[in-house]
Amino acid sequence: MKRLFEGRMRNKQLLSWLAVGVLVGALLLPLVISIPLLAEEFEDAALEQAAFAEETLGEDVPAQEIGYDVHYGDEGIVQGPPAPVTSDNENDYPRYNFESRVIIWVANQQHLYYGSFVLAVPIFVMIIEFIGMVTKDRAMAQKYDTLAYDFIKISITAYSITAILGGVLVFTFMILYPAFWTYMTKIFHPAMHIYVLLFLAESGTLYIYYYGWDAMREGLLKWVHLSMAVFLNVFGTVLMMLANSWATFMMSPAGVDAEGQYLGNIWLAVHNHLWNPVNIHRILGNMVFGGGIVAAYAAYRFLSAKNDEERAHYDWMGYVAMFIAVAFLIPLPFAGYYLMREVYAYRQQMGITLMGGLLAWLFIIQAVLIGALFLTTNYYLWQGMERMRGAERYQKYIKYMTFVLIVCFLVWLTPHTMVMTPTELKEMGGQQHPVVGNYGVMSAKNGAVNIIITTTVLSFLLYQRCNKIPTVPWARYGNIALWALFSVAFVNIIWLAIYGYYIPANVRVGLSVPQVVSTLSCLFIGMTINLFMMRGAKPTGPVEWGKISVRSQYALFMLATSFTWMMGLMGYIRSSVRLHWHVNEIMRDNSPWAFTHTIGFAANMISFNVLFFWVTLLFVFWLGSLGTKKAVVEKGRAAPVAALAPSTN
Amino acid sequence: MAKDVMMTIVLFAASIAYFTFINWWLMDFQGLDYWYMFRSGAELSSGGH
Amino acid sequence: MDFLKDKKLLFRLWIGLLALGLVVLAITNYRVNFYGNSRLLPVSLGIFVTATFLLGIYFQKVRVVMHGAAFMIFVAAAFAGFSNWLPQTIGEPPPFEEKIADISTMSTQELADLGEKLIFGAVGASTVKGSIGKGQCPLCHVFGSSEHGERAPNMYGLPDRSEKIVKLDEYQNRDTVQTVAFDGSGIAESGLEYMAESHACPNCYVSPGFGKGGTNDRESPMPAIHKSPINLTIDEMVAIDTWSYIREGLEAPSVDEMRVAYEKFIPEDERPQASSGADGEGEGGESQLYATGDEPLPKLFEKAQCTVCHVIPGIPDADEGDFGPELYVKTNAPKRMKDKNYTGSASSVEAYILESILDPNLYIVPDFDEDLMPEDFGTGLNAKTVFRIVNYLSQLEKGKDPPNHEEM
Amino acid sequence: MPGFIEGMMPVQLLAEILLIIVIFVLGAMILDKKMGIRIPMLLQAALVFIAGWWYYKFRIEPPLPFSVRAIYQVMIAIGIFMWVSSAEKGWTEFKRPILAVLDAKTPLTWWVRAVLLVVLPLSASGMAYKNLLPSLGEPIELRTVHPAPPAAVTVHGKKFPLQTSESPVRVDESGEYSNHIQDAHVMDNPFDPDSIQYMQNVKEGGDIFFQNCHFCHGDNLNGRGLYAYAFNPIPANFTDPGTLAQLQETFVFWRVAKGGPGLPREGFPWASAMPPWEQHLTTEEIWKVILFEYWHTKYPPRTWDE
Repeated sequence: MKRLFEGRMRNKQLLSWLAVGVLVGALLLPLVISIPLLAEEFEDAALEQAAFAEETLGEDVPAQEIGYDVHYGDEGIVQGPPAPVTSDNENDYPRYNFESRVIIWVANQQHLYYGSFVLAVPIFVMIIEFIGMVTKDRAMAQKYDTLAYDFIKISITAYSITAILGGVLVFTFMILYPAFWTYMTKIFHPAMHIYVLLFLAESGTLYIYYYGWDAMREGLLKWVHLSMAVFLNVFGTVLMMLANSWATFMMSPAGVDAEGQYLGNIWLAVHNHLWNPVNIHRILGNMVFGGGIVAAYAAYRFLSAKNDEERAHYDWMGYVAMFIAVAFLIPLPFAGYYLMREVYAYRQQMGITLMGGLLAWLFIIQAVLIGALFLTTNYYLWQGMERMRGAERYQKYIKYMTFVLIVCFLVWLTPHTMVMTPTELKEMGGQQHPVVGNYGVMSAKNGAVNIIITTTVLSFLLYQRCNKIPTVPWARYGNIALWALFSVAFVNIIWLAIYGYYIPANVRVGLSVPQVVSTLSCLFIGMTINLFMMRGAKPTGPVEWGKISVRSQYALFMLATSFTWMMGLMGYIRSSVRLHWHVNEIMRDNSPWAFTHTIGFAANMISFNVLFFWVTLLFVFWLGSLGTKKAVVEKGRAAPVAALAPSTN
Repeated sequence: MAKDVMMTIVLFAASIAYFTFINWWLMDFQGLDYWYMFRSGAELSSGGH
Repeated sequence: MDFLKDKKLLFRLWIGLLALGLVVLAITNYRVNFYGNSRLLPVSLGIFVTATFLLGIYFQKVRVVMHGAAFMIFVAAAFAGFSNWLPQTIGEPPPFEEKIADISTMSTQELADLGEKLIFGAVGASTVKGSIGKGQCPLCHVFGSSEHGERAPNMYGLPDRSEKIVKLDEYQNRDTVQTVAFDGSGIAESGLEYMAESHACPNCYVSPGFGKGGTNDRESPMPAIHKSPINLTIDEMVAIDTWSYIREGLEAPSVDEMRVAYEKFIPEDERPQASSGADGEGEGGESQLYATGDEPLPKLFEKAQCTVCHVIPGIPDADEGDFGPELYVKTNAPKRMKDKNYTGSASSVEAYILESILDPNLYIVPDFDEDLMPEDFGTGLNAKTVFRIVNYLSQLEKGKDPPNHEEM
Repeated sequence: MPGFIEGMMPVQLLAEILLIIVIFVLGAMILDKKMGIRIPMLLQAALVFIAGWWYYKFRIEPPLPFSVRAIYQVMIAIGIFMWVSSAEKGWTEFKRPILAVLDAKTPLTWWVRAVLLVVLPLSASGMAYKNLLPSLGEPIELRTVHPAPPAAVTVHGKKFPLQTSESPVRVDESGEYSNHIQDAHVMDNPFDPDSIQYMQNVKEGGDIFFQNCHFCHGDNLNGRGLYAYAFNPIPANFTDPGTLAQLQETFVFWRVAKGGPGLPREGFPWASAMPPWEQHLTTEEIWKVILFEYWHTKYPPRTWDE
């Protein structure tokens, strides 16, 4: 990073910051259009229209039926049929000799996996291309550019697969759930048209972007090229948000009255209660997911590499991808927290089904997955220390960090409702264990997960300074400041966790915010202090890319698989929380599959989806490698890595 | 050496002050009372039996 | 051909076949246990891990892919295995909201089943002793062909009997406290109408011998069942009548005919509306509170249904019941507790009363029928009601004035 | 060994684990640096693993269910793996004896291998046998502790949306609903005839509780009533922060009114013997008894919007 801060500000750099501004602005555009203020304008307009219609038409025409929005409570003119009441027969639910829901499950999940991948990769490509453009070092710049090109090539194949899977999904819906699908299209048909148009626009942009890569290599054209990446991402994000609105409409319907009759304002249906929380969660989740896949790809190439140079390249690539994934993984729990809060705000019933009721065990599994992710991340960073000489100074702290992490995970994984035989129950004398049972509640878990994240930050900090000895005159105090920051943060998080036991629930829920901010303080203040301390630091040796254990690459596999599995799990949780409703409280699922499967069955399905996805992805990778045989690695690059990795000078 | 000790004390005190401040401020921001327990004089018991 | 090379190839062939066999095994396991025993599915993944790992060892060219895949499958298997290790539970959807709104679409049998449910609480419960449903009919009526009704006429053969009753002189020229259901309703002209009339207006005609004690059969002890506290809707009463026909092998009149019959005897503003149905899941259905416990004592005894069978000294209107003993409990209880037929364990008057409410058959007072008193008062009355009943009854002594109920 | 101190148990447990690890690390260091005895990595790992097993099996009282210990033990094993393999040096040292046994390099390792080849299959088959042996124990039952409530309940003909309903008896001096009334009157005497309406409601709720509820839920509201042990699981303990304190008043209203039979289908099989109290109590009485339960346990009802 520090290269960006150093030296004279040249025009190119000025331009690049401007570009970053545009880029970020364009990315935020979809979020901006979804803020509630605008929603009100839309609503007003719709109401005016309704009033106008009333006035002009007078009393001669048959009175239009007025309905009340089931969520927003607004008045509107009924414009659609009520939600169909289905029954278990071949007309409403045509079927093969198989569970229709499982078929739709697979189709949906595969489409989502590929969709997320092709949404995430252009974002990386955009960032990496940008980094390449502003990197002064020609060799490095070239390296970044090639990397970006490699990524987009993979995503081209994945893109067409996504489209195919989308088609499969739509047909599956039409064939297996015609009543439901007809109802949804009656409400969302304008949005669906926009969706199709956007899809065309995205395809066009993507093809120009990809095939024009070489033609738009230099000067201003390169900036045009980059701006295309921005548009690509805007289209992609809006696409995803439109699709999200259908899924969230099913969870928290709006824009219709209690009978499910459409009230004529598409914006209300799109902008339903859970839309934005899911949007944010998904954008972050996609980034993590995409990073995971690229990291797995790099690990695979690393393990099958024939020479040191190739190994070095893919080691580096895996590191960058992992870094991106983890950077987005850290805010993800907070986005999840926001989503959960909104779920509770929407329907307490839904929240309890998730966190304490039928689906609560799925969150135990999720906890295990989160545990696996953070442990693996830490493990990968520790393994990465092997690349650098001088890391021995910090390696001795690993065992203490492991201890902290594991203890936190013991707390984190302690179930609120323990599985036990009746004999064990009697021995314990109640559902709650007097000692360990205390770890089963939110207060303890919030503390544990924040300590885990803070420890991960610490791991990263140590990793960054592994091969450097600070030379700034205040280095000593800097170290003391870091010590003070982290130890007090740890104590503060633990204190807040304990404090939570002694105050009532409505005050307690507020404690999670200062806990999170403690963690983020460590992240930002710690990183900043560290960054300045490392200015002009004395290197103890270069980063020897490629000199890393095989275990670390398996850690990347682990990350990728866990991300994929977690995504399948969270998607299942989000979808199954509707229980026996197609559209929550509006359209009941009366098929034979309205029940909720056991968690074991769900886990088997998720595993199947995950493995199916990876098998097909292998095919995509293979296609991607067809064109690039021997073209990847250029010679003589033991050059230091500037932007995302710790630098050596 | 004395300066080191001084700096250590100062930096730790600053950290404690900082975290206490964000605790209080963020709770206040949510309309909650960070000092609830001390104000309400609740006993320090686990509450569970 | 090079022997050694040949041998190596052969070895790899075997390994390949072994792996293939494992894969077949894994897929078979998946196929067989997909629905039945899905907890075994992660085992398939485990076998996959072994197979891919084996292939990775002996096929150098695909080593990395195979080992990577084996690891990934292992991770997925671990997560799936953990999930399957946890206890499994299926979330059933709630039952359909029962909408009895439209009985005209029901088949006759469905309608009869609904009727049986209303009378006895469940389909098929008509033969189970002591079962009682929303209509509370079996509290007084009996339904078996050979049973003898103590409190009220036997309902067996009602459809046939009704046809005859409407032609009787006593029916045509009745002399009861209320001769018509409401002004202008007229009287029944067919058996079907008679059944409707006697549900809606029990006083219109009283079967000889079943009138309220001392009224010379001019007044019926039966409540109008479309009114509180039973509140049956017309549709429900139609269902009950349908059951009466069907169970005797007779052909039931159409729903419309029966509705018309009921509408003749129930004025529009008295017709109870069907409750709005289940509003949400997890509801235990609409419930009826016998008595809140806050009523004045006479009202309380009436709502708790004691006065139907018992004479309770000091309580106005509780002077007719003759299916159960007169409740001079303070006098009688000590004697009864010493009786050799007494099987309870009470040692005080209060305890005896409480016991008799909760478990009436512990002691049967001579000359009264066994099994007559319902056993569900214990679950139907609330604590306050029981407390006040016990408190009052325990002070009733023969030969002394009953306590002033207004102060209790 | 002293037991766990009431009120400090979770923290004490963490402190004890920390102590064990500190002793372990210091001990290993002293042995290594001062006495020149280096404990092999494999042995260290095994020691940590066994220490963890011992701690959770014997130190924690009452005993933990097997499922929880299994999760803990797997986590400890993962932690040990992360620790020994974090640096190449330690990992090599850790692997050396294992590889030596696998390769049977010395007579000793040959013997170890031979013994293992016999013992491992035997113990595996023993475990399989034990697992397949029919057991007379009751099967494990997964019970939902907080069943999801319906959106609204109908009690005595009136519909109560759980999200928005308020207790009609939680009122302040002016008769308005008040969230904070309980805080101010937690120490009041409910038998004071001059007390405000709220306290009179509490008292009436208490009467109802002792007429109807205390047989199971106990006179201390701790779920240890006269008949409590006739049920499995035993009735809810209201003094536990995991019950009333975590619930909205309307949720409790639903559970009281509809009882065990009113639990949603997902709670099957019902493991609640609670009767549907709407058949015995009026709506107002239900609200009053809930009011009393909160007042007596001093927990405020949970609210979402503050």
